[in-house]
Amino acid sequence: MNISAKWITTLVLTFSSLALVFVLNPDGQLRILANLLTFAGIYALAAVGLNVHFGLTGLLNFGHASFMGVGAYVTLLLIPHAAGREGEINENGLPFLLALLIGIIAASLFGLLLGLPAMRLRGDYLAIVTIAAAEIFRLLVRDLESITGGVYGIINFSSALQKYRPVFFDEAVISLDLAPAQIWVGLLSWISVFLVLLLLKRLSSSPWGRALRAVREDEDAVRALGKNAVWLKLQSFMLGAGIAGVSGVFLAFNYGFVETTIFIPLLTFYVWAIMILGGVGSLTGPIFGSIIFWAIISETDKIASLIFENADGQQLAGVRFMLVGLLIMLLMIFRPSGLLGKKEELLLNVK
Amino acid sequence: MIDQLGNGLLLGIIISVASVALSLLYSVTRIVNFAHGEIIALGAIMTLFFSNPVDSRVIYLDRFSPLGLDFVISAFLAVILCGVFGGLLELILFRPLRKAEVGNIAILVVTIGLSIFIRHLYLIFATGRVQNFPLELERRVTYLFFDMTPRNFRVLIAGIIVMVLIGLLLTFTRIGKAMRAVRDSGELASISGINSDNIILITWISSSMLAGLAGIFQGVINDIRYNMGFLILLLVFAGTVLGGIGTSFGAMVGGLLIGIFVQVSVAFPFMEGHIEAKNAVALGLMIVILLFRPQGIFGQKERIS
Amino acid sequence: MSNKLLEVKNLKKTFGGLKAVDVEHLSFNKNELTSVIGPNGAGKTTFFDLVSGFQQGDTGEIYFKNKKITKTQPYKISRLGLIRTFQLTKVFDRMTVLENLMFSGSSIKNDSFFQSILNTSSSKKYESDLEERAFEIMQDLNIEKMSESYARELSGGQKKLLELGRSLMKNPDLLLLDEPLAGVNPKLAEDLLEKIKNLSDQGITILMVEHNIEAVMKISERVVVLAEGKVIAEGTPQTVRSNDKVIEAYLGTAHE
Amino acid sequence: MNNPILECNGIAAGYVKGLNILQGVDLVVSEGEIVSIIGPNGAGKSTLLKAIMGLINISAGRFFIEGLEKTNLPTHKIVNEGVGYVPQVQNVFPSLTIEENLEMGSWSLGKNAKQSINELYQEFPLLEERRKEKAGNLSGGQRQILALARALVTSPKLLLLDEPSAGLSPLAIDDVFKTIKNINLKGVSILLVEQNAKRALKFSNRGYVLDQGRNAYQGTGTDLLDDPRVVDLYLGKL
Repeated sequence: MNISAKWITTLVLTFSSLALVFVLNPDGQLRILANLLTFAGIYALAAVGLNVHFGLTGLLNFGHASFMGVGAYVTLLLIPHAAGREGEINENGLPFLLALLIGIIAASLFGLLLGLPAMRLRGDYLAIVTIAAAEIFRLLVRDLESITGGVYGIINFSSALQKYRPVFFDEAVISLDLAPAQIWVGLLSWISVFLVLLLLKRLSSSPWGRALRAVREDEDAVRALGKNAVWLKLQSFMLGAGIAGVSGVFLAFNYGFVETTIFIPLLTFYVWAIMILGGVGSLTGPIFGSIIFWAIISETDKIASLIFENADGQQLAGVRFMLVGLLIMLLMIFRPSGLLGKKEELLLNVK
Repeated sequence: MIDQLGNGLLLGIIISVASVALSLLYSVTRIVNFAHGEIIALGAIMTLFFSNPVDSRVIYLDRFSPLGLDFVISAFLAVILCGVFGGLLELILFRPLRKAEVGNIAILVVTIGLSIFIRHLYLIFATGRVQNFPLELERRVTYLFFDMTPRNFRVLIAGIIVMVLIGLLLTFTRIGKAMRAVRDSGELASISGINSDNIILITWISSSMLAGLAGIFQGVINDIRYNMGFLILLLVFAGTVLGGIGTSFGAMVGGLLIGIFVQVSVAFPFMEGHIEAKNAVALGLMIVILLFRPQGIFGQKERIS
Repeated sequence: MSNKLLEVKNLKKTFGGLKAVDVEHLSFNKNELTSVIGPNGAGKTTFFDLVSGFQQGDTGEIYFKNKKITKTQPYKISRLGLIRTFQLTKVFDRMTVLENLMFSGSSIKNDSFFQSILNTSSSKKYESDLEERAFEIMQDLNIEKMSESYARELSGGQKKLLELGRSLMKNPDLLLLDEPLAGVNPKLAEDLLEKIKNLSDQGITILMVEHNIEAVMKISERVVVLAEGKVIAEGTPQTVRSNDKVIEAYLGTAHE
Repeated sequence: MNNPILECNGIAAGYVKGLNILQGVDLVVSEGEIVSIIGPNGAGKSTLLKAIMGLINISAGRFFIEGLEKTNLPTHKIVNEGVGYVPQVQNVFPSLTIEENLEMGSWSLGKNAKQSINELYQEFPLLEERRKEKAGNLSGGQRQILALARALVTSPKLLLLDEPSAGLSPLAIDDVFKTIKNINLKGVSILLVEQNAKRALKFSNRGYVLDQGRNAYQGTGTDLLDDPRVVDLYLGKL
């Protein structure tokens, strides 16, 4: 398929999936759209980060949720918040941007930490180690209730971000009968997506990006040409983890709370599905992958409730997850290059 | 600590059986099967479906009524069904992928998709509630120096018998030897006149039957949930890696050790008040082992990149 | 001051009891084109791996430019000016030919993350110089038409050329070529041989493992013969060619 | 001349699509013959054996076993046609015992396996002695004997041997060649790929010299032995 055909398919799929949302919902369409686009932005950001790991460097990372989690927890704990069973409010805290910066750095350092043992391992073992490390992170966060709030999580942090909302923004959003708080988070996450993509566009065509791709192709040759392959891989781990950290922060603000069940392995698999759908190694792929993914996801409940009359909410959600699993499988088998991935750079058929 | 030893043995036997199954499949096919957990769950869920009394209020999605069969017969049927399921997976999904020379990494991702798909299929049909087999409650009895219910004790014995049987089958039967042969070298096996496709099919079937059995054990000792397999999967990976992936004996011992380790670690002084994090300790152990001895305790060197 | 560029002393490597390399002393002079030959399993590639740091010897020392490089990381050895190629070509498949070459030539500073973000005018200049140099090399090797092709699309012979070109981007002092002619069609092999000869004439020291004996005899100034890890002969192609031990190593003995 | 057991016509094959290592090889092995294939490294000797065994795809040409075409049959079916094959490396199952190795070799025999193995033990008493030992613990020479025995359990008509002397001590080589000779005397035809050209030619009825995937020369063993062109092929012309 040539480049323009790929783009036409992508755009047609994107708009028709959004059109589906309009068709299936008799009212409140704008709210539903706003909700799904907010999630799409946050997950697109995470998928962009994962693409740095897998698409650019060939690292099989299945612990992405933990990078998002580290970013979220560190940032939230540094701004005013309330945590734990008692929900005691901590009024003191750093300004949001500073906390976010530290959160990003913490996520990167966690990436470095996870990268260190992983450097010696072959692909499939890296997958096991990263998913296990992410579970360790989650279990520890749950366990360290005095700091992280454990299963009770962290709440009352939203104003740290929401207080920067301009008045005209509120007026505009309310006139559309939408919730300003969520739109604000969605807007900021999409702005982040574009900023990060600008950065990555610059990086991936730069000597540094070239070096990472070389590592992806053949580490021995990289070494033979005098480059430190391990350090390059660690840098990639750190950058991707940092981006994931930002995404985790926005995810927390979108929910208005965080607790450990958010950062389960399924979150990682969602991000993987989006990355594969958009196209492994494609810069803009995650944007479209994420929008289509969320449009489908947000509508499955309705379709499912038509098929299964008496199913409860959890079961209906099951249909959605089933679809995610099916999507991952079918894409891997029939279209591993996704929507915008280059067939020539297809990474997944590597032995 | 002694109190926990009994629990550790019980958890260990579940993980051990599941680890052997995973390791068997990996050694013959080189597939890291993330859907292994779902086959574990299938064993328990099918047993529940067969054995629940007909008049129980559990009706699967308003369509399927339970059958109310005897528990042992149910378990037997469930294990057979797991085998059939594993065989179908190979025939419908994995054999075509292998013939199309799809890479290992891609297949790994496929098993993840498969895992998510099947797990939520269970959620839809078997609901998200925690359930139990229709078995009578029993009182704990002391065996040697640990307490457990007679039923759990029987599970433990059954588990040990199954392990011994697996060992014997792998060592003495033609098929078992052929599995080990394909593991050593698939090419040499076909040069010897063995149709490795058949051996791989049999491996899928037997691995899935074992996984299903592990699930039934889990259901008896603890409870049944749609995601019970995924919850235990990482511990199964840990057991397999600890023993050395690809060696059945190693997986047996590794699984048992992980089970005991998880339960006994609860009694460590530094774990006081942190019982929830006990799995983290086992997973941490796995990472440390992969770091310093990637081939596991009993495995051969091979898999450092 | 000696003329030795690379010197190997008492280098031993065994695999499960089998001696792969067992070299008492071997040295390679500046500006010389030396070939290492020997029957299958003679330990030629292992010897290359040891010298370039990809494997560790059991005992022995290796000196490059009079500097001890035993137990040094491959990338550090490479930075000293010892560049190797691989028997099974290791080009960066999903990168273009130009990218392959530019990656190789790029300095550590130029590769760095922050330099890449800043993308200053000096680094732009560096990149365009690099590109120019890459095109010179591609022209030299007759692959400039393929500069935008993915390396995986090249034929076996073209990949060998690319790998050679990639090594040249590093301006090596010593070039280790592991079977540069393997899998290359005869016409291209002749070209390639010519190129190697030219490089040697330009002053690059070359050490080559090659099975195409005819080619080896044609261009080598010195030939080292390995058999079962040991040096059994060394000297000019003529002397080696008529050495009984060498003939025996290749063709075996007929005794019962 | 006896009936041909194996006949290859213009076989072309390779590991990667579009890159053929063999570029049209013709070859005949007749009943009771020992035929060796020699040639410099990379000539395609081992590749030819793998192509016959169905381990790599034959892209052009055909081959016949006892007059019937068997091109590109699955490997386990070629074995059932009475062809035994001993690869150069990985030719025993290291984690299996000697007896289990032989049982694997006798896979296609089913119930009659036990008897064939027992018959084989009479020829190879060493293997019987150590039958419970893991093949991985054997020395190189013993491994080679086991590999030969494994290929012999099914009583093949034709045995393909890939460098049976590789990596062995001179004494072990003598042993292996003696064993091969004995096998041949029992009526098994042998196609031998050898690095040790002189020894192989002296040992064989006929020989083929391959060069870059094609037939270069052929003739009786002794003729080729004295042919100076063969030496040139290995060590280059001056």
